[in-house]
Amino acid sequence: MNKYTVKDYKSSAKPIWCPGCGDYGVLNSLYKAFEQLQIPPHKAAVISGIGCSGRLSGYMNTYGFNGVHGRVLPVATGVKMANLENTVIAVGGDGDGFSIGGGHIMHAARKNIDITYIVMDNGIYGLTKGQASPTTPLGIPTKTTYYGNVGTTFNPIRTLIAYKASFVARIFSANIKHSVDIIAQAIEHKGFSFINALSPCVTFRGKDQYDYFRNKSMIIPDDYDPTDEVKAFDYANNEDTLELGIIYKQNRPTYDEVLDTVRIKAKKEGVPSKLGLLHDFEV
Amino acid sequence: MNKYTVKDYKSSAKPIWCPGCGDYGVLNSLYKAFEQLQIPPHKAAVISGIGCSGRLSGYMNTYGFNGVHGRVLPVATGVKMANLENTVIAVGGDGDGFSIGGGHIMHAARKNIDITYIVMDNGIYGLTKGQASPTTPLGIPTKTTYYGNVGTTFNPIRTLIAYKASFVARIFSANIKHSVDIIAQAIEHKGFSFINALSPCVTFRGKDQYDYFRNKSMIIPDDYDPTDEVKAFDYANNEDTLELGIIYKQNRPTYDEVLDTVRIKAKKEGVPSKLGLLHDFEV
Amino acid sequence: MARNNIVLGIAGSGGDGIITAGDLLMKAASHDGLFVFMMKSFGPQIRGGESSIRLRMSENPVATQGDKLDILVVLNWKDFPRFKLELLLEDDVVIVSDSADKFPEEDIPIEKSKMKNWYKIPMAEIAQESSGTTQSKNIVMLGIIAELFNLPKEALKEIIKIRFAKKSQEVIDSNINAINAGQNYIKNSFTKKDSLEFAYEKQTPKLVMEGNEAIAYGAMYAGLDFFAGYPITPSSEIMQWIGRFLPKYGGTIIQMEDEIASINAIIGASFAGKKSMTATSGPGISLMNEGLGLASITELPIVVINVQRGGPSTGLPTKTEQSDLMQAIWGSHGDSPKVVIAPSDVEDCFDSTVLAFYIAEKYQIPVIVLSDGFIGTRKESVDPTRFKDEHYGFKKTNQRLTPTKIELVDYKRFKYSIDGISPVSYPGIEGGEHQTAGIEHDEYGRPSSDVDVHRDMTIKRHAKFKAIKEEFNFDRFYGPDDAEIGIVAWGSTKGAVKEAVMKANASGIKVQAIIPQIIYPFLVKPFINFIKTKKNIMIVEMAYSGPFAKYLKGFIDFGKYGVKTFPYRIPGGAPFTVEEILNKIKEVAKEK
Amino acid sequence: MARNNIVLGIAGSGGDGIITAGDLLMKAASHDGLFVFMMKSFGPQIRGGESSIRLRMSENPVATQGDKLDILVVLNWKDFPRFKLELLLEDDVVIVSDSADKFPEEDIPIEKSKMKNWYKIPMAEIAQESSGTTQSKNIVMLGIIAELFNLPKEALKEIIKIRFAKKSQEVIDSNINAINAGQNYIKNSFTKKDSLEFAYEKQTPKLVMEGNEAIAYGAMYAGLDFFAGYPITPSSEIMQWIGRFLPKYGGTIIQMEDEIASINAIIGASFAGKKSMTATSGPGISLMNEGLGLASITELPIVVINVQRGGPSTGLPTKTEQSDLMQAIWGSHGDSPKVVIAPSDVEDCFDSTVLAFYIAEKYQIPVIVLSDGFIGTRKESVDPTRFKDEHYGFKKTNQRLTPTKIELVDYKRFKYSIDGISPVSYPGIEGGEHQTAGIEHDEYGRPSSDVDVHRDMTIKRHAKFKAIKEEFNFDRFYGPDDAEIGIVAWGSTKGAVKEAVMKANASGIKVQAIIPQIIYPFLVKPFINFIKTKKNIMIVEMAYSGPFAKYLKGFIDFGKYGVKTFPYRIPGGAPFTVEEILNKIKEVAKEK
Ligand SMILES: Cc1ncc(C[n+]2csc(CCOP(=O)(O)OP(=O)(O)O)c2C)c(N)n1
Ligand SMILES: Cc1ncc(C[n+]2csc(CCOP(=O)(O)OP(=O)(O)O)c2C)c(N)n1
Ligand code: SF4
Ligand code: SF4
Ligand SMILES: [Mg+2]
Ligand SMILES: [Mg+2]
Repeated sequence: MNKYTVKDYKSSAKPIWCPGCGDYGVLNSLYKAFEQLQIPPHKAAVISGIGCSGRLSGYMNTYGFNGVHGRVLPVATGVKMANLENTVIAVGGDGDGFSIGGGHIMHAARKNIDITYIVMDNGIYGLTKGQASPTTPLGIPTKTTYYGNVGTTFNPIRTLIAYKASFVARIFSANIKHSVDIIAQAIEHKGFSFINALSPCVTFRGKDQYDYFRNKSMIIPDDYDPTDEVKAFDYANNEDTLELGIIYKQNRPTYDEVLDTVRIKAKKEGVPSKLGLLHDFEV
Repeated sequence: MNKYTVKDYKSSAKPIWCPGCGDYGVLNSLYKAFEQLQIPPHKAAVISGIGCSGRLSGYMNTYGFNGVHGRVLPVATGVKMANLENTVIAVGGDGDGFSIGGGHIMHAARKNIDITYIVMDNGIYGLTKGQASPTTPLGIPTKTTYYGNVGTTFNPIRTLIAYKASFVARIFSANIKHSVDIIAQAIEHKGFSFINALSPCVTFRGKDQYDYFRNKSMIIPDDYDPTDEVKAFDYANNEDTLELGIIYKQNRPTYDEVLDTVRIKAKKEGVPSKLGLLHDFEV
Repeated sequence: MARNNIVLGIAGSGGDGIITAGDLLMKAASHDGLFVFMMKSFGPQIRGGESSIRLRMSENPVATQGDKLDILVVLNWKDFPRFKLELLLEDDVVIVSDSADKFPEEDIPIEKSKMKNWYKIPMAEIAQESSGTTQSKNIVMLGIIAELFNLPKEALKEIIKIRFAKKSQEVIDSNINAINAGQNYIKNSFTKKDSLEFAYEKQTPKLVMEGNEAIAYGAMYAGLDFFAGYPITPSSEIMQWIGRFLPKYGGTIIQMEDEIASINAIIGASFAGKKSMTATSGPGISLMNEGLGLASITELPIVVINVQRGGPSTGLPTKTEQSDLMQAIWGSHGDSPKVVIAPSDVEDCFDSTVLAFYIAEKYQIPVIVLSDGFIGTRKESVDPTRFKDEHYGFKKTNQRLTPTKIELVDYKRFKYSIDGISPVSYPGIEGGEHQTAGIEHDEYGRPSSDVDVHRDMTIKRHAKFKAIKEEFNFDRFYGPDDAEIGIVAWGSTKGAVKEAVMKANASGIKVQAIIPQIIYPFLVKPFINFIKTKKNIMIVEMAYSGPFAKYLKGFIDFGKYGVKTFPYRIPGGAPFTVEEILNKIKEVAKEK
Repeated sequence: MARNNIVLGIAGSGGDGIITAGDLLMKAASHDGLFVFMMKSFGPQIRGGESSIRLRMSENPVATQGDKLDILVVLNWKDFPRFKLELLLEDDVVIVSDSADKFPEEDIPIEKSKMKNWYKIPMAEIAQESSGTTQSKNIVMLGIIAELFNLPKEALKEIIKIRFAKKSQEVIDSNINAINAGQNYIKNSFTKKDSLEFAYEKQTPKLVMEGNEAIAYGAMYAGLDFFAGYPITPSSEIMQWIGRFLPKYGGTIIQMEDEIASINAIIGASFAGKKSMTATSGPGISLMNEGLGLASITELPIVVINVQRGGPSTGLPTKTEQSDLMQAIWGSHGDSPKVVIAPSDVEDCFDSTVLAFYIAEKYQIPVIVLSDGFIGTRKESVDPTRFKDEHYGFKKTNQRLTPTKIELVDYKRFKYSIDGISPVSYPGIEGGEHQTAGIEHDEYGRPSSDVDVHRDMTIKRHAKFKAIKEEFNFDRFYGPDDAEIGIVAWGSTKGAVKEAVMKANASGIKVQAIIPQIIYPFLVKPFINFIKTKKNIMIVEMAYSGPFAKYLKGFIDFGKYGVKTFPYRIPGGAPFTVEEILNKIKEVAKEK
């Protein structure tokens, strides 16, 4: 019998997303993935950015940290590296992650920090009421692009593969069953796991966005081999289809594992008492 | 006969890089590329970041802007978009560009801002005297990684391809002839051109770095087709060889071209006098 | 009781169409030439959730939102409590609510004594009957209150026609029907018990603006070429307005990836010779501090708008506060001179922005315009004649000093000068090639770590302050010169201070207020003239730690002039009321 | 003339091995138990370029670098002019130079009168002869001056043995040969004309630290668990030292991609229950302002070191200034309380860092330690007994307040309390799950945009200041209590102020100085006790715009106490000399 059930992961706060918002699906999938993995609520920390998506951490009855816009990965890195026993989930939006926070992903990825990062991607700034994001399609008008969006759309999956992220996946918030499975695998993966969650904004991208995602997405066939980065890069061109599932996966040492080798080396050179460190200042 | 020769591009300041520093080669190549393209010095702006590499702008007798650490691309974007007549070159180091400035590249690239960005990559922080950078190889000790560098090395070429940069190339500072050619092509390219310049730091990476680059690099054969992004991604794995030349190239509208279509649309809806804009506030 | 000045509040949930209703009524009032002052307030939800508007309408100009409501309309009682500090009620308030909406006795923070005039009207029912849906409840409500209190009835219908002109005739008709249904209900089957009645003379229609729009318009008026920014509440409307209109004039607007990129982009554009600006709020400024220092040392003109919100950190994104003052002045490391200007109302947003460009371009210095959420997002009537070129033309046409031919021989970009201003070239000017740098540099712009170069350059950069102090003077005083009580306030507190000062003087307490527009550099001399005539000075600000008071004291030794100071500082959230300030004035008046 | 206190300067180009020479001599002096004070100065080149060291050696503790050089050694005249403001000369200075180095008459800023004692010695030649290469010129030079002025000769050889122990015996021998060659030259073929002679008693060897090292060591002593940072001059040594030693104790150090990431990472680690710190300089703080606000509102303890350099922007990376004071206090938007502590010398870097952790952890507040390039990179003798646990133990062992079992029932992370401190849980504590947020929040940590919640929380966060002011007192006074002239200074100006005060009092001018260690919150009460006894107060700082003076005046109405203030503010670059301050004291002493 399960010790923890979904309700143990629900905080007392009631979500205030718009009715129909995709983020509900992501939240529910996360609850279920936690249940599936039986993660003790007090040993989990959900770190969030600013955006509608960033509200998610407040709905989890775990430790939660709702930081500033775009800095979810540095905070999550600190939380994880401070205590490896905690399961650390980072969540945020496409603006939070790919625009203002864009500079942090490559480093969390290449360092292979053992956290799971879920970007709720709706191709718009929801919380600030409808401005363009890096994943807003070309040409569509938004509050900041009155005459149509300019700037080629960012491809998160390809980018994360180029960054050498060790787990790169995509889910669609409306497909809870599949999402639960992928999120659970991401959490179990040792290393940096990235999930691009297609999560519609019904208010600023319209209900059509559901149809768009539904029509374009497809679940990755079982025989797909996610370990070849060139094939994965090819696969994730975003133009024909949006593949759902694990697009790329690799096993390599996590940052904490590498740091442990550093600690061992350091200790080999001797471990004085703190007062003994003063020897370093003798002439 | 050329109107401008190399000496017209040289400022009165004498470079103060260490003897043997790779950046001399990049500077000389840039002088020659300017000469080749006969760019009027007063119509060129060289924008630089902070680092030994960032000193380069001071040695050019063009307009020069030596800004703050990591922000060379936003400044260059402003300079270019403010006046399309100027040739805008952005230069900096691997720390400046890939670490603190890492969040800006993807946006300059996807927007296809018509500038040339040269990263003098020595896999170390030169100016601050020898700390690890994102391109420092794993395991080697630096000032901040006393027991050996941790964190997988960043792959700039693959990343830029994933960002949809429209011109992605690599040069080696010691090969001036080849570098001049590539830099000239990058400047002529309409859109965002990225050049990763292998530029040894003899002081903090040792003279061996020349040998390393020399042994590992090879000039891309003539029959290579740089227009296929998947092939280019495959090609640029950085492990076997460091290919010198244009690895990926694509023609697509520049940001200014797209903005022009925006301006046309806007004008179609009417162009009142500035006082006439007050109509917007009538009830 | 006929009144020519009335304050109305409407509360309900987002879905109730409160904002639309408030907007229509505000426009109708403006159409009839009334002065309006409207604030909106929202809960954190994007959709649904609680929302409210408060609208003051008057025959005469008004400086504040009005402390308390004469009329409270509630479409959904459960949303009201969230606004209890924002919607205070007059003792004789008239309450209008939907009779279908249950009143949750316990939780409603209204004293019984204020519930004497309470009309429960079947709004939803009337809507359902007249249009077949309760959706039009908000419009029906407008008809009801218009009839009840003689609000601009005909104008409402006019406005509906204009507003929905682009939609179908059907839409127009059904809305007008809803108004009529509301009006008819009152005319036919209702006995008015209260005596409140709005009475006014029609005047020529007024313009209505939000502070953010006034800033955007001011920037374009001042010749803005280049805008780069990143959205943030409550400043986003500036970028959005500019995004719509600047491209018409060939200007450039770019949404950057963040605020760091935004400020660096406008510095780049300014280096290329263009008038450049960005707009943000506190969190964005915190990220721009490095860039502000860069603009300061490279002596490049930029205008940075900060529409302040409650802090610290993400804080209170939709609510106002004045807690970024010191940051504006000192937020960047090093001795990095910049100018800080504070608008005090919507018209002043325009004025301050034009002034900001003038100072930035003339003195080659970054200028921060410190607005706030209160001014930025409220709607206010503005006087169209304010925008005439006579008033602003001189500021608009003023250009950067560029080098003469002779100066281009051996051109020194950072040439020492008495006022700190050196001619500046930009790419395209032959012979003007130079390097500019965030690192300390000599007159040519070449990096230098010499101690004496740094000393001289620091002094040069600060010399601009002296020149600015000579060019400008304080010009906003309210109340008699011979008052012994003084008030110093800044920015959006002006409205409440001004009304409080008028009331105090009317009641026999002599008070004079001064509201600086240029905050930094501090215009010490005129300020000393002010305090010399005073005994007790109140320093009013909406920031708990009292930065404005500390700032002033840093420049003025009040004790030396025998003046006692009375800081009045509260955390932000809701704007000051006139009464709060009046009470404090009365307290101070009792001091010897 | 036997002296037990001597100031020596060496200038030359980087390739000359000046730094090595200075270092060896400093170590030799420490070995003999002398007190040392050493500064290095570089040009902008990484290699080659000009460099200099100045070394003061004394039998007694010293507080400054010594205004002027008793001995100037020049290995390369063309590099000397760059240091003209940094290497001032005594009237009877003894100059030693290489006779092979041409003296470029015109450009050398030394008055003829100071060239009376000038020895031109064939250093390169001696080196070449004794070792077959001129490379060892710097070591030969050490032998020469050691013999000439009786500097620690034997100790020099000892130190060479220690220093090169890991290299070959050959290296040791050749260096000792070079020393001998230098000594022999003086002994055998030289007539000393000057009378300068260093004379001292040997004492037990001293420890020598740079301020940056003292901070790093202090942090580890205080129990640092987690460091995240990004390199920047002049703070990088802190991270580098910690990177070498922290892993021995299982701690974590991460080089992040930038300063924004660094501060957010330490906030994350603090949230996870660890003692966390970062270190940077001005440009980095400008980027950390948003994070500082986040730590303030989430009430998470972090320690942030700012080793100030000349500003604004990239400014003067290798030179000192005190121009980040106001930024430390006010740099983040919103009312975001944080604590600012300023070390005043190397030992104090240790002390301040330990104190910073104590305050951060106890009060759950970010603490900024404002050091500067002058303290950070100079080498100073420290007293090993300072580091005893009796002095610091209590601060070290103090922990954050975590919730009790009872408090975990209906746990309120941000529970209101009189001193603003609420028990804080962290991941791993069952029942302590909560959300913390940069957005305004209620006692549980749940987002709230209610005006009254914001007001209460703002007041709660500021309540910590009151508690801190009660816990601490000023404790650094120099000079007699009954002096009527006062000096207030902070940070690295202490040394010069202290020596000037001592000299002034010795010369009959009574002066007392106060040097606060906790800068913010400002300990008003003890400060008022200080100024009550004074008539004229000098406020000394190395920042042209006078932020410290403005800051003090913001809290203290000097006029009210009948006190006149005399700000003494200069741009940075070179540290204050004792003489500058003494002259200013004399001026003030003339004031009525
Ligand atoms: C430094 C800073 N800049 C800007 C903002 C304003 N802001 C809040 S959320 C947001 C973008 C939200 O978009 P996204 O990340 O896609 O999240 P969504 O709301 O769509 O889930 C912005 C620009 C901020 N809070 N802080
Ligand atoms: C905001 C900020 N952080 C840190 C620094 C310090 N800094 C100057 S250059 C540099 C890194 C230089 O490395 P790189 O970009 O690789 O250039 P290189 O010197 O190797 O050419 C650093 C960390 C700074 N100037 N500003
Ligand atoms: S605005 Fe969009 S993203 Fe935000 S809650 Fe509503 S639907 Fe979701
Ligand atoms: S330190 Fe390295 S990068 Fe810098 S100038 Fe010297 S060789 Fe070049
Ligand atoms: Mg989004
Ligand atoms: Mg480098």
